[in-house]
Amino acid sequence: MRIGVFVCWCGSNIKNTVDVDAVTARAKTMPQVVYAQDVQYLCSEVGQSEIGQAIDTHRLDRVVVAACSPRMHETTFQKLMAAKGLNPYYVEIANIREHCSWVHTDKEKATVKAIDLVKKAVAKTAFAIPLTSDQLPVTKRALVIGGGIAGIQAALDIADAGYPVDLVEKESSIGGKMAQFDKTFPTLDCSACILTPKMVEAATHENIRLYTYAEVAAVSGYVGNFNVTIKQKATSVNPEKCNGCGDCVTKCPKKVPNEFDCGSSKRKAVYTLFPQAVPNKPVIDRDNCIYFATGKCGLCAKVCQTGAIEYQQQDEMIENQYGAIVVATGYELKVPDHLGEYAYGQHPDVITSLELERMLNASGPTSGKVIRPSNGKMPRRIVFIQCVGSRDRHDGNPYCSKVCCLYTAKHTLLLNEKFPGTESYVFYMDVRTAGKNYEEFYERARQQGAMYLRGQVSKVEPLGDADNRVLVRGFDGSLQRQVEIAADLVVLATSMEAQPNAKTLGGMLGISTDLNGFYTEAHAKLRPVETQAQGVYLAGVCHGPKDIPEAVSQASGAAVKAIILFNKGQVKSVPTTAMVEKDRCSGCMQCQPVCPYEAISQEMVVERVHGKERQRAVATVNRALCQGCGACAGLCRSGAMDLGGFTSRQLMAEVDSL
Amino acid sequence: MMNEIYEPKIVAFCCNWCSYAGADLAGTGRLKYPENIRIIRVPCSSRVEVAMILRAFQNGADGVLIAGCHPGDCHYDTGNYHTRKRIHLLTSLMDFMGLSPERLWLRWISGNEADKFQATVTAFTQELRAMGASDKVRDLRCSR
Amino acid sequence: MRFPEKTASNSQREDVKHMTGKEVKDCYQCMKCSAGCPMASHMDRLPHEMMQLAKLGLLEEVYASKSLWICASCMACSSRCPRDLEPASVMESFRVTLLRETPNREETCDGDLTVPRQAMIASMRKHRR
Amino acid sequence: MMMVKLPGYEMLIHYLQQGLGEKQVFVPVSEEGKEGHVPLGSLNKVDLAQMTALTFQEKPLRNSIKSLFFPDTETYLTYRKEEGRMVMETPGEMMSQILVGAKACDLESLNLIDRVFLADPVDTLYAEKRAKTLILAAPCRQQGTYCRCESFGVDRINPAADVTMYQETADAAEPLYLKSLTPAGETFLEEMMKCGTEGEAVAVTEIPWQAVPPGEKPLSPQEVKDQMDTLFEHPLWEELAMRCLGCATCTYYCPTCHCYDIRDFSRQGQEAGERYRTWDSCMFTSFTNMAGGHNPRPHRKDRIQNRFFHKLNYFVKKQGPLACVGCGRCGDACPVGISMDTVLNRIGGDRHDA
Amino acid sequence: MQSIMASITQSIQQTAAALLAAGEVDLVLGYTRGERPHQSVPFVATTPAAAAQLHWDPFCEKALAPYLMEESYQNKRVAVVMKGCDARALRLMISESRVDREKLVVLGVQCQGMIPREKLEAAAGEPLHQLTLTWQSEGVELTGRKGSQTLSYEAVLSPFCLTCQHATPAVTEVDQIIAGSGEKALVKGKNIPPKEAFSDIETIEKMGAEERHAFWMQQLNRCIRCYSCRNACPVCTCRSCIFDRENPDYLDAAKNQPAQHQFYHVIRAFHVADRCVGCGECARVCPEGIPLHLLNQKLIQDLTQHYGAFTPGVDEVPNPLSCAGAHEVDPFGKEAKK
Repeated sequence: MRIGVFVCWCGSNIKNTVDVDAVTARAKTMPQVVYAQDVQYLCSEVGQSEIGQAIDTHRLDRVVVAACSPRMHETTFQKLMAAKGLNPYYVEIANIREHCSWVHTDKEKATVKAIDLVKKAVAKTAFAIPLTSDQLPVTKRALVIGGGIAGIQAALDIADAGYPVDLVEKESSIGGKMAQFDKTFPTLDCSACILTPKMVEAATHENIRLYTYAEVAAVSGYVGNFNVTIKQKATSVNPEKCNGCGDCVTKCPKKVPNEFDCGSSKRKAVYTLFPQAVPNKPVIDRDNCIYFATGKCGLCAKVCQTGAIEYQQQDEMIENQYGAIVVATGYELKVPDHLGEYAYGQHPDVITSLELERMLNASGPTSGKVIRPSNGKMPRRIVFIQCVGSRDRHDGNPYCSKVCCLYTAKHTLLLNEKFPGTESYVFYMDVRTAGKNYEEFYERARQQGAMYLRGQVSKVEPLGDADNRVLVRGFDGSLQRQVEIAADLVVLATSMEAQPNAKTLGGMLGISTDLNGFYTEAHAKLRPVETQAQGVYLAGVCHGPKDIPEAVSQASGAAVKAIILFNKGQVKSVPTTAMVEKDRCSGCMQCQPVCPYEAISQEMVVERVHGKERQRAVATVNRALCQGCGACAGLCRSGAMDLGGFTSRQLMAEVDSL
Repeated sequence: MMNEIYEPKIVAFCCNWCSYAGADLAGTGRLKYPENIRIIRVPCSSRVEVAMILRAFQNGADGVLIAGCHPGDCHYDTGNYHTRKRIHLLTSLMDFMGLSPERLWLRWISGNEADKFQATVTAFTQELRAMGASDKVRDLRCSR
Repeated sequence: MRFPEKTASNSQREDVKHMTGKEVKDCYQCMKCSAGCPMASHMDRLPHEMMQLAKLGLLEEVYASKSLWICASCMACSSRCPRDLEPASVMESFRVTLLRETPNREETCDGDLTVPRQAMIASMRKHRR
Repeated sequence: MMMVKLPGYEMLIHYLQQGLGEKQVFVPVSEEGKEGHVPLGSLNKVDLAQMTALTFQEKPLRNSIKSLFFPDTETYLTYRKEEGRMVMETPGEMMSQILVGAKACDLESLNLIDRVFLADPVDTLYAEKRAKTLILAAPCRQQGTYCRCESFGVDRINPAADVTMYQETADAAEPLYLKSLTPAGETFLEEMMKCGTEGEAVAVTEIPWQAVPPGEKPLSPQEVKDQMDTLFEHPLWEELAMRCLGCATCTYYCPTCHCYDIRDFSRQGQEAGERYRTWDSCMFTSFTNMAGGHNPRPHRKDRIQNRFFHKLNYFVKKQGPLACVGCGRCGDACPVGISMDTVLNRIGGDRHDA
Repeated sequence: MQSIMASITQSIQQTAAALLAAGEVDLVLGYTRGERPHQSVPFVATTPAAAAQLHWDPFCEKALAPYLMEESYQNKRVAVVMKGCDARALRLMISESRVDREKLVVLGVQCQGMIPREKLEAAAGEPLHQLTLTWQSEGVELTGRKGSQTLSYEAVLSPFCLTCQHATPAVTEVDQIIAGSGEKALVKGKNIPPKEAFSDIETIEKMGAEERHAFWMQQLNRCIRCYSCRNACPVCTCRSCIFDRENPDYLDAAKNQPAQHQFYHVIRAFHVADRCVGCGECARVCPEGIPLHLLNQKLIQDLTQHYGAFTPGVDEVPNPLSCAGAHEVDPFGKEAKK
């Protein structure tokens, strides 16, 4: 065996803290190392060709690269190995940048550590075995989870590329949060006017199949071959028969708060989510339906001329195969009643931004009029409070919800335009307008009269006057003093939050959530729509707070990722799969239940013992299913199960090298 | 000599997807921590065999850190649950045998918890320094 | 401070705009004016505060402030304002407004001789030019 | 030959303790029912009654004395890398040692091992220990319940030690008689006499001690060997294999088994390590595992058969005597009750049947 | 008592002879009297005549299940005498594909509990070869040189048998139950609570860490690495043992390193953690008397306490260590928070 060691300076990144010369010199004395060299930038073309030349000149068959994290450049070096006719898994990386030079200051100690890390890599690579990957077919159908604007966009893009898409939405209509909005910043386009055509397009697209009022119940499989169980909740209305006349809705005697209007209006127990709903077929909310509670009523069934009402409908489990999954599950708004100082839920005139949005909407509960919920009169003085539950480590979410600055500016503008004479005061900590034309939009809001006060509100309380106004106590950082404003209406910019079931769904999909419950992308900068799970992509706010254009562009990005996968038509299997040493294996199958991919099964092998054939059970790994976690190898008693790239021999060698 | 700080040797097994990434992020963020740790990369914390942990101790490690994704965040779905169970039992058995279970840590460190990685390594190093050297699990033929 | 029920109307603010050609509502309180003002240490209200008060329509407070008369009209603020609002001109407009109402104000000639009289400075600036 | 009378066992221990600095002394001790020789210096408390009882009991200690001459693990050399060069070290000279309370069968087992280890090429590690160890042995008055020393021709009354110990009753307070058999033994006794114990250690000419004479006729090694030659295909071996667990208990407890394996231990980046030998057992599958994967004794039957053939046939052919001293340890320790008797009874039975 | 022992012996002999005579099996694996007094050892009868040597008494301790994996038993139809613990192990072996149930005739014995010879000798205060035993209903009557005495069965039975809940194999697991006739209950206190069963563990747990270490050092240092514990264990069923692995060598052969002994015993305990049937063979066969069962029991206790009760060889697989999930305790989450 002829191991070559290459130590990277990474410019000054490594060289400043690690004595690169010493590491190289020391590497030369390590077992089986026949060549060592330091290079300024190994990842550069020059660096790569240096390695290439050394492989030729010194007939190297294994390479150790002491440089940055393998998560950074492992593929780069693996490709180089392949180009040199060596197995890509014959290169081992010693992470002397992220794990050494960047985290230490004492050059002497850092050098000792770097040497150890190189030693470890040399020890590991000495036992490397060649690994290859297989080509696996891809099911060319995509699943989009979530029918908000991001999900719709992703579905449309994939469908337009010619691939079938299933769009799963938990509500009875697609549209998501955007359907609730009145206008969109910074253009003040009517939200419905730009959304509805997309919804209709999605519903009518020949490549798109909608599953509304449905949820993902189970996911198994892997990239290119996911098996997904969709739970189609019973709508109690036969969509084939229903003609959407709405008679059932009119006749339904049961009224419940309308979630779509944040509870500020009523809907029936049989209802369509909103007038432009797609599909525009009502569903029966069984939790509130009198028939389902008592077995009596049945008015809707009586009035329905097409006989579409079907009380006996059952939830249905539908199983489908997909090659790729786009997650676009969106967000929820944090109900701000946890912050007592803002009196939300205590004073009717303290409302959330979405409630104001609904009021501003012509099809909303007030038909576009802004009123004080307490008395129905028009408010003259409105106080907006920013960062309610956002940027709040103590009692909310630590992150910035990103869109509140702009929609508040939008609200002040809309108020000023629709109802001249209203005064808008905005209490804020920072105003963030990073986005095309956002600063201009904000400026416009100020120019139109919105009064911005830098400082947070500490208390909202009843003023006790005849108008039942509220007193907002805040601070003006410019004037350096406390200020009090008697307001008619207080609007809270509530925080965007991950869906409460994000973690559960993430668990099914094999993608992780960050501390805030948003899905984690594969790489913060370079792979922002991919996830750790191959074939699962992110779109929209489920990944973190975003505005509409961002959500839409990410959705298109996710769609393209899926399309790329479908165009290729094949995926490469993970090369670092589990493998069974059949001679050692007892066939006890303790490993079988450990495998999350059901990749392990039992097979019978025939051996010859003293000239006689004998059958024996052993475990066997389906390389297509195995994702290479090694949980089986960690459990195997006899050591028959091993993991390519991380064999027991290699890991032991690493442990022994230290 | 007595005043000299004992510099413990720490062997860490970090899962590729969370903890190794967390350690990488600590590097990217230039977060400083003691030099005592040597990280072995594993695809999942469940790949670590009990034998490897004991082997590290035999070879003179003063502490072994297993770091994986937070429960529920495992890249492989369930791997860290297995780790959790195995290490739980191992810790308990080590305690039962008086083999200093406090020298074996299992921690959940996600890919964006660079600060937690830093804090964990720093705290572990400090605690091991305070504990000093131990020969309870070391093969006496291995130097410290 | 409780906000008055009625703040300055937009028309009052328009007056300032008319006089200076500047829109105080544009001020976004970067405080650069106050940062560079050589007279800041003598003022009861800093230039940015004057801008903020004007913006909020709290003109009574603006007119009550001595800072109007401390301002040396050095124009440092105006030359640096990122919003191009010329705070010095805004100040001047307030002074002018006040002087139009009451031409002989005490503040124009107060006894503190360490601080130059605003009128004199203004005339010096005018005439040197 | 020299004979000395001590007032009691305590006196001997006292003397041995005085000389502890220069010599390592091993005395018989029973810990939780497990008997063996341990360094006198390591004892927190000397239990004289127990020591006396163990010394004069009519069977050997459960752990044989072979580990004092042939330890279960023994370092040949250690090595490390220093400035790019390999530096090797061998263990230093050992301290002289005194072994108290051996039995005749123990000494006979050493004689058997001597034939192997002291023959050319000499096993220097073993030879050094043999040369530097003074043995104090005690005879057995009669053959123990599970002992077969008489059958294997061991003279239990006259152990071939440096010094023999006698006591009328196994009572620590009773006088202890010592008789030297070798020059080294004589020097030992002389020194003891000199060593500040005047009046208490006295030279005597007679030792009041009587033994029960042997009642069994010794087996003839040649006859046993010949009989074994006819038994190679006997079903007995398969029967035993079906019962044997394949553990190493019999071989490790056997005082005459002397197989070992040579291994390298190298961790920490292979920059330091050691080469050592450690007991191996012919009962292990790995014992005959060859590099290419071939195993000439693949089955338990082959292995258990080999073990008994080695003791009762091959050793006789090569060395003359039977490689068993009839101590009965294998039968005591075997988890499934296989002993030398198990085989001998069958051999005898078959001979009678025939 | 005497009668049940004799009738079980007789029943085994008759059944074995019949099976052999009918050619239904090639051999019967059971017990016979050993060479030492009051010793019973594994025995294979291959002819109806040899079946007369089969024997049953409370000294038939050795677990027979592991033999079934041995080469000598392959390609043969085997009838095997099994106690409850053995049968549990057998079920485990079957589920782990280590034996072919089709080729077996399982004779499940209504086990009355086993008596360790050392325990009996200690209780008797006299060497075993001097004793004659009579099985009385209230206990075992010992007649020796010092006279006669009767010891209660609780005083002499193996602690493993005293807490055993599955003395007689489940009917579903065996082909025939050999119950014998006569008075049955040798063990009266069958319902000894687990807490008592694990009393040794509690004693050790109460020690300080240093004391525990010293205790186990003293115990494990005696280990001679004879592997009898492994070889006797009815659930150590691996085709090739990790400790025999050469590359990488998991276990170093040096017998003078406590660390290697610890390694062997920790891993050994781990490998049977969720599979141990509590037969106590590991501790019984250890020639050095190391209380190895404590390590197994400690793990069983931990598993039971934190992950719910599981009886290997009785409950359905998967075994606790082969499955893990979100619902389980997280002893490491809280710690990490501080």
